[in-house]
Amino acid sequence: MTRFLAALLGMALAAGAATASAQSITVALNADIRSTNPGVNRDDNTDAVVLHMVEGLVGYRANGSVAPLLAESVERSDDGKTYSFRLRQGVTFHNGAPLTSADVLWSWNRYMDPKTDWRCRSDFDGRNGLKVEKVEAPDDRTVTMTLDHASALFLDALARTDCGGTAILHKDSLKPDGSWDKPVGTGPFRFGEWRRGEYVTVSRFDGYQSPPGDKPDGMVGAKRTALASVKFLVVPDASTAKAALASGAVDVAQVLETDVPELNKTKTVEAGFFPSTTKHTFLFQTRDPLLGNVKLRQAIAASLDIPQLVAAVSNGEGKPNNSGVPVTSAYYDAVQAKGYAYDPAKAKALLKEAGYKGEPIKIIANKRVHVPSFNAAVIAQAMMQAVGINAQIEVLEWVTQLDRYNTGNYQMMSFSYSGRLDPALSYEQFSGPKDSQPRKVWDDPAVQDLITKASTISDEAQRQAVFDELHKRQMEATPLIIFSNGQEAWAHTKRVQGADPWEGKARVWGARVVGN
Amino acid sequence: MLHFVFKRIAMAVPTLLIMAVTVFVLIRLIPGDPAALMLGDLATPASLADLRERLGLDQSLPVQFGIWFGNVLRGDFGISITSSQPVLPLVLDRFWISARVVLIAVLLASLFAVPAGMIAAWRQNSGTDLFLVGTATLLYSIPTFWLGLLLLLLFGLELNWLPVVGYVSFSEDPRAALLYIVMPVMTLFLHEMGVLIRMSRASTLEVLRLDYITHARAKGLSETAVLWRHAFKNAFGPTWTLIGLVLGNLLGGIAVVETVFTIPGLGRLLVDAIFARDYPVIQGCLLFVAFVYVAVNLVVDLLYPVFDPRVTAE
Amino acid sequence: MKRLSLNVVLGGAIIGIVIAGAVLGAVWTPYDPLKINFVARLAPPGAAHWLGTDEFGRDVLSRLMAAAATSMLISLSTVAAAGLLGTAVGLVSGYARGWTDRILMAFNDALLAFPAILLALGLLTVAGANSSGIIVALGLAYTPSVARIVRGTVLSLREREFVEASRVMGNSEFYTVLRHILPNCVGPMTVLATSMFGWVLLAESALSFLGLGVPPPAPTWGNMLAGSRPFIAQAVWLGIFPGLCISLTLLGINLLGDALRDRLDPRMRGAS
Amino acid sequence: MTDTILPGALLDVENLSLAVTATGTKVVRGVSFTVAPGEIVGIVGESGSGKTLAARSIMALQPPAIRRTAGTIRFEGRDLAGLSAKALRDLRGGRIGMVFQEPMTSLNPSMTIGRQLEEGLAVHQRQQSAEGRRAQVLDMLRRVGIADPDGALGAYPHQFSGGMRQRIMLASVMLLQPALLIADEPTTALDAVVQRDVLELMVGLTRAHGTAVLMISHDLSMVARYTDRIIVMRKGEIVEQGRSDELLRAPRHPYTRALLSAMPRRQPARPIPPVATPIIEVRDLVVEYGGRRGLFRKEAGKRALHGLSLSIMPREVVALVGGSGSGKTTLGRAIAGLLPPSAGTIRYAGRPIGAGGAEWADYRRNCQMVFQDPYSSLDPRMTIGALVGEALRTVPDMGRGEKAERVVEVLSEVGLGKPFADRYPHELSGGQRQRVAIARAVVRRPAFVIADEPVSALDVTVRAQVLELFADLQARHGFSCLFISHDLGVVEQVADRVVVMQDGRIVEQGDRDTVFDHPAHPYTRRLLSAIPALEPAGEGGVRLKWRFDDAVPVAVPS
Repeated sequence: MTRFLAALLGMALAAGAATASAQSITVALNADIRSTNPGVNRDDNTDAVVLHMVEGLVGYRANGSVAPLLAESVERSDDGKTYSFRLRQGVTFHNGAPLTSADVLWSWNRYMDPKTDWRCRSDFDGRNGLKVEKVEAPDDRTVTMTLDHASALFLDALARTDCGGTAILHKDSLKPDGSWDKPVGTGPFRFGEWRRGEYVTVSRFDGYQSPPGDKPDGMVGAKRTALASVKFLVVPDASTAKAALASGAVDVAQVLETDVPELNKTKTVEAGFFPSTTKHTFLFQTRDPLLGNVKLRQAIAASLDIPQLVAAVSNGEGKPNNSGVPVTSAYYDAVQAKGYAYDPAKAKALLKEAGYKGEPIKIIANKRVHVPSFNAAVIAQAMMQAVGINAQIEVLEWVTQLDRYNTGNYQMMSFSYSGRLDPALSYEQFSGPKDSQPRKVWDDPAVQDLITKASTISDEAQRQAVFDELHKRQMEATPLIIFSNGQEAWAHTKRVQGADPWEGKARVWGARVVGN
Repeated sequence: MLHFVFKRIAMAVPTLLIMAVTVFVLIRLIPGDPAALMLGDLATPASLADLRERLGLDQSLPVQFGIWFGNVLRGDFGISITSSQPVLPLVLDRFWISARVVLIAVLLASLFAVPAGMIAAWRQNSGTDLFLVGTATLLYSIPTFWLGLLLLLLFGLELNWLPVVGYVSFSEDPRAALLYIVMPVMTLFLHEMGVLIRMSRASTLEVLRLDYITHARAKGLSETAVLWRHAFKNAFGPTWTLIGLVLGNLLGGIAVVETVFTIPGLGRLLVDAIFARDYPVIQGCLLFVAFVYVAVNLVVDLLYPVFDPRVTAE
Repeated sequence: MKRLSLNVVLGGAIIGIVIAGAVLGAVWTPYDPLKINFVARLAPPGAAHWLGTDEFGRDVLSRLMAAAATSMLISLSTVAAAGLLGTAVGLVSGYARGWTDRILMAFNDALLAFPAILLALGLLTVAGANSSGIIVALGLAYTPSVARIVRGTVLSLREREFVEASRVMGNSEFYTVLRHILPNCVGPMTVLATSMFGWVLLAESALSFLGLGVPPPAPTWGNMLAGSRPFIAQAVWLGIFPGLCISLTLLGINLLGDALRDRLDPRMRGAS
Repeated sequence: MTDTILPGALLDVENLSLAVTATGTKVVRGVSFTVAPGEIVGIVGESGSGKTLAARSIMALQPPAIRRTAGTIRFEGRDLAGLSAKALRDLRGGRIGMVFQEPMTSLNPSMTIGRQLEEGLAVHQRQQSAEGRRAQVLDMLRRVGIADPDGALGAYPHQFSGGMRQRIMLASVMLLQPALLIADEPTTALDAVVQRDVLELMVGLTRAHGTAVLMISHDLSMVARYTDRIIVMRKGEIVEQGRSDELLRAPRHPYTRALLSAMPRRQPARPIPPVATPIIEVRDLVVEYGGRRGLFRKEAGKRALHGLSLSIMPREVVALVGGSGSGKTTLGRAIAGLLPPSAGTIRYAGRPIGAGGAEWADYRRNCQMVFQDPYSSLDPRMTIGALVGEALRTVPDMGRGEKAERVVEVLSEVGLGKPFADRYPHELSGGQRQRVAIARAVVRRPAFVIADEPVSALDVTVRAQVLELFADLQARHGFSCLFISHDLGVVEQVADRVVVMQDGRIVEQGDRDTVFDHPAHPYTRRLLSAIPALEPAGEGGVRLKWRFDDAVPVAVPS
């Protein structure tokens, strides 16, 4: 009976597998996408899926610099205020329409319309400082944008993945009534079907024109795909995702760090770690009566064996980094590499200097998967306790922690910042005036000036000097302890190659199926 | 009969009303702001204000409630904050997915458990009874999610008989769909069987003590006839009520099983909505769950006279 | 008779061991249940660690023992909270009848119409995910069931002749409720309390599983089991032992509950 | 019609012993008796005598916890122990039928009458066609006096009254024309009037078919009326058996004599001194049930009492009699203040007992009640001392010591004594509990006691003792009493005056001797004709006498 049942099930499974065509893969998403509307209703999964279908004028390279994408070239005026984008030739939308500067204008105007709810509108309308004053299309292939002041970060902002890469869309993306329908973009894949809560499918866009390059490089480089179709399957649970990889139901998935060695032992799956610009940190509330004392913060930093901690939370794969400059960045050099030293004796001495008398210090953490928040807190707690700090852990649900983060209501918090490829933006994430923005942790006007400088100037050597200075000041003031950048564990079945993720997001245009 | 139905529905109205208010207030007591969550650490004061305005979160609570409740009365449960989908179709879609698993599991469990409980009662204190009660108590004592994990481990990974992930709808591929819901159904089936065997046994024991059973035996009926013709219907009444309760509860509450087996059902939708502070979805889900509970129990009560003609629908 | 004694013996033995473990766990465990040891990460059961270690190298047996105390305490407090509140509501509702009853029961039914676990989920996010939050949330979530049952008992008790006798003697309603009705609710309440104890244990672990239980690092069986999920294939002992603890305790509780029901539930009496 | 192999004995039970399997406690010990074809034999005994178990074990239908330890049962010459399950089933119903005590639970509530009746026929007369069975069922229903047999086929048991159900039960058994009918207290749960009708019907039917009957009852006088032979059982043993008239006239065993002497009989009438104000005066009392005040309307309820008036004099015992549903209990509860009257007044010692206020408190102190069921009228969680003492709780001007003394005093008055004060109700027998209930009622020295069926749940011998105690106490303390009972025998013994109720109205009232000897209302006559009266005969025995025998319709269509 059992054997019969097994045979029956085996047959059914085989039949199921045979229907999948050769160049099709399934990618696991840990949550459903929120929409297919670039930069409007989004999260990381949404961005990952949407960016397979749409492209903007410019995009990130793997090292965080910005390169042309739909543009062939970008020229900046001498005063730094006018950008001129020359569109690539022969690019067509999924519906076959050629890309022209009119489409860019239409897309831009749509984004700047409050009704669209583009999340990055405030970054371009002056409310966050930068203002695009004018957008014009002198000819079919040229678009010029004029800013109110020079900015080193304008192109960066356009390329941001959470803004949907400021994707250029065709009008057909909207329904006749002006509401969102589906992405008609220029990306390597075209939209297939979205079954809410279940999956999204995309299929190869045969008329795709790839930007130059011989291999994928961030959002640019070679993007022409060998895959006929991709199914993004919603698998909310990490254990199930792992099981699905093992059984071949899923080809690519983010997995838990702890599962990597085990998965690598299997015959069919390969797992590895992929860096991102995410910052894993411990935040301090510098207005806390206790932690306002820099000596105490330094003591905590000295009490942490950061390489050990990073190894523990990343299964030995992560690289410590105490700097706001991501390890993958072009600006990461010897200065940034010099971080905190593990020194329990010094920690104890500093505690004494700080007049610490065993008051409890509460570390807020959460249990989201794929961020080391809780694990890092547990280990930090143990290390802090070892030098006599009365560390306690309070585990909060993520939304609640976010609420505390936004209001600054905490002593210490195990927190991960989402990726910022440019170091200036990275520093900006945690620096600023607490009075107006309680979520900022580093409130120092001098630092603010340095960041503004790095945001305005474009010269790389000058920027490097600013970032080096910022790093030294950060090590001294210790408003937070950055301990590493993201090191996400991903796995794929061995029938698939080249499905490496980028910045914590699935990116499969470089993938191909090599066996079954 | 019709009068009874109307009366029961009328009686449910205050219940649902109280629930609506409770749900609305309760979820707004939960710390956390859906707008802040959506923007995460990338939020700027300007983008946050934009989003809050778009979601209507900048209004005062009574105004928000008034708008929401007015819309609900018109059949509009609002738009999900996270997926921008209308809530009612979303809830209904997810509900059918959960309902399929729950209905199959409870039906199967009833089919097995009711006779098993009756046999246990009939052979009270025998080895069979001890075995059945023991098994039932054991099954009933295993948390469903653990049971689910063990099944996943066994059938999905060790034996590799069943697909471990995902969900295929019946309209798409009925055979695959069946394979995908085997384990969730089995998990619920085993657990509920434990519950129902115990109930069926207890109510059968009670019935078997009554004179009409002895009377039936005294008439010379075989034990099969005594059990089926005389004990079954009478003992099934209480079990039937319990099945109704179980159904009512499960239809809204299999979040755990749905999480284990990644079924995009109602329970999962609700849990995700709670984590995302997706107020319209939470409100819609809970209201719907309560409505289903009330409706299921109404149907159960209406059908009760089939098993016990003494109870008339009045 | 035979089954009853078997129930009591088996159930009693299981619960006895659990309570002993919990009491011992509160004062002494083989290792510090919170002590991290990177060298011994995910060690399988062996001589040093009888039940193995978890992903932080913490001793599973020690954590199970510490967890027993926490789990028992949470379950007991929740049962007590729901029992007291539910009894109060049920008593008032059942004895007062009329509009008081109708209003109270309308609220009660509204809460009953939520599956308890969902209600607890909602309440828990308000009360905060920690031991006291769980007690409040689960306590409130189970109150309606208790109130329903107590009300039912009161309604049937108030028709009993000894309650009428008390009225004939000229006793006040308050006295009658306190002296005659409340003590006679104790029997059904005890039976209910045992099943509720089991429900709470289950609910706590299910909440942990959904990510809202007692926050780590403090161990409970529920959060240990939930935390073992990623290691289900790799370190199966992490899930098996807490799972067994929950299932066995529930089994013990259910067995004892059955025995109690046989003793206290008048409908079940007179089987022989 | 009988086709017995052994003409002497249809059923021969020899040395039967039964025991509880788990504990080994013997419940029936060495019982031997026979039933001849066509003979009607009664087994009489009080609760715990083992009579029901002995009878049920004939068909191996005793509860599963009871085991046969010794003895043989022969039916039509065959030893039943050796029968296969199949043969036993053929015997059940086909040759031996059984009628049960409780008409409320002896028919399957979820099956139509027609199916339940046909079912037996289908098993035992397989060659019959469905139409033939139906015709037979209809005929039998008609014979047991069901007015609309066709309608009854599709009806469910709950649509019939207790008496009707017992007739249906009888029909279902007699359909199969068994050689022996075992009737286990077939009429105990019925009203006196209905009881007699059903018994007459049963005897008539079985005589017509030549069916032997083994009738089990606690009521000696009832059994004696219909049986040829009586077996008296006590504590699992047979103490005496013999021809019914002889056994009554000349009982040999002391227990049989005790049973007979425990039968209630009339006491000489007591003079009640006339007083101007009655202690209780009820005027135009109306009670309605189920009337509910909705939000917008007031629903009219079911009227249980239709404007009654009644007075009770000091020291007087007034009996309230009537069938079930006559409203007698409702009246008692209304007077006790447990039910709010919808209209009318109740006066105590001339003053209206308005709810609340001093009059109400005074009335509460002076009016006490004894309930029917001694198992439910005592709070199981209180000791006897506390139960009785509780009645003194609200009595003003009484010290703690004084109260304790009074409790002990009253406990010994009811024949229990001080040691009982620390016991709990479940440790007491039914009779002892009822004594506690009486003690609780009289401990406050009330002026008026309502006794609602105080002895109907008790065994005959215990009942006699409790009645005697009650009479003693009444004589000693001189309280007035409203004595509610459906048992006219008891009423005849205790009442000074009798009030007869039917359908919520008083149909007749008067002093006891007038009502019993010269009933004016036909309903009273029917009530009285349903119960036997006893006349002392020589040798310590009695002779049965039926009143107004002419009034009883003995109609058995054949």
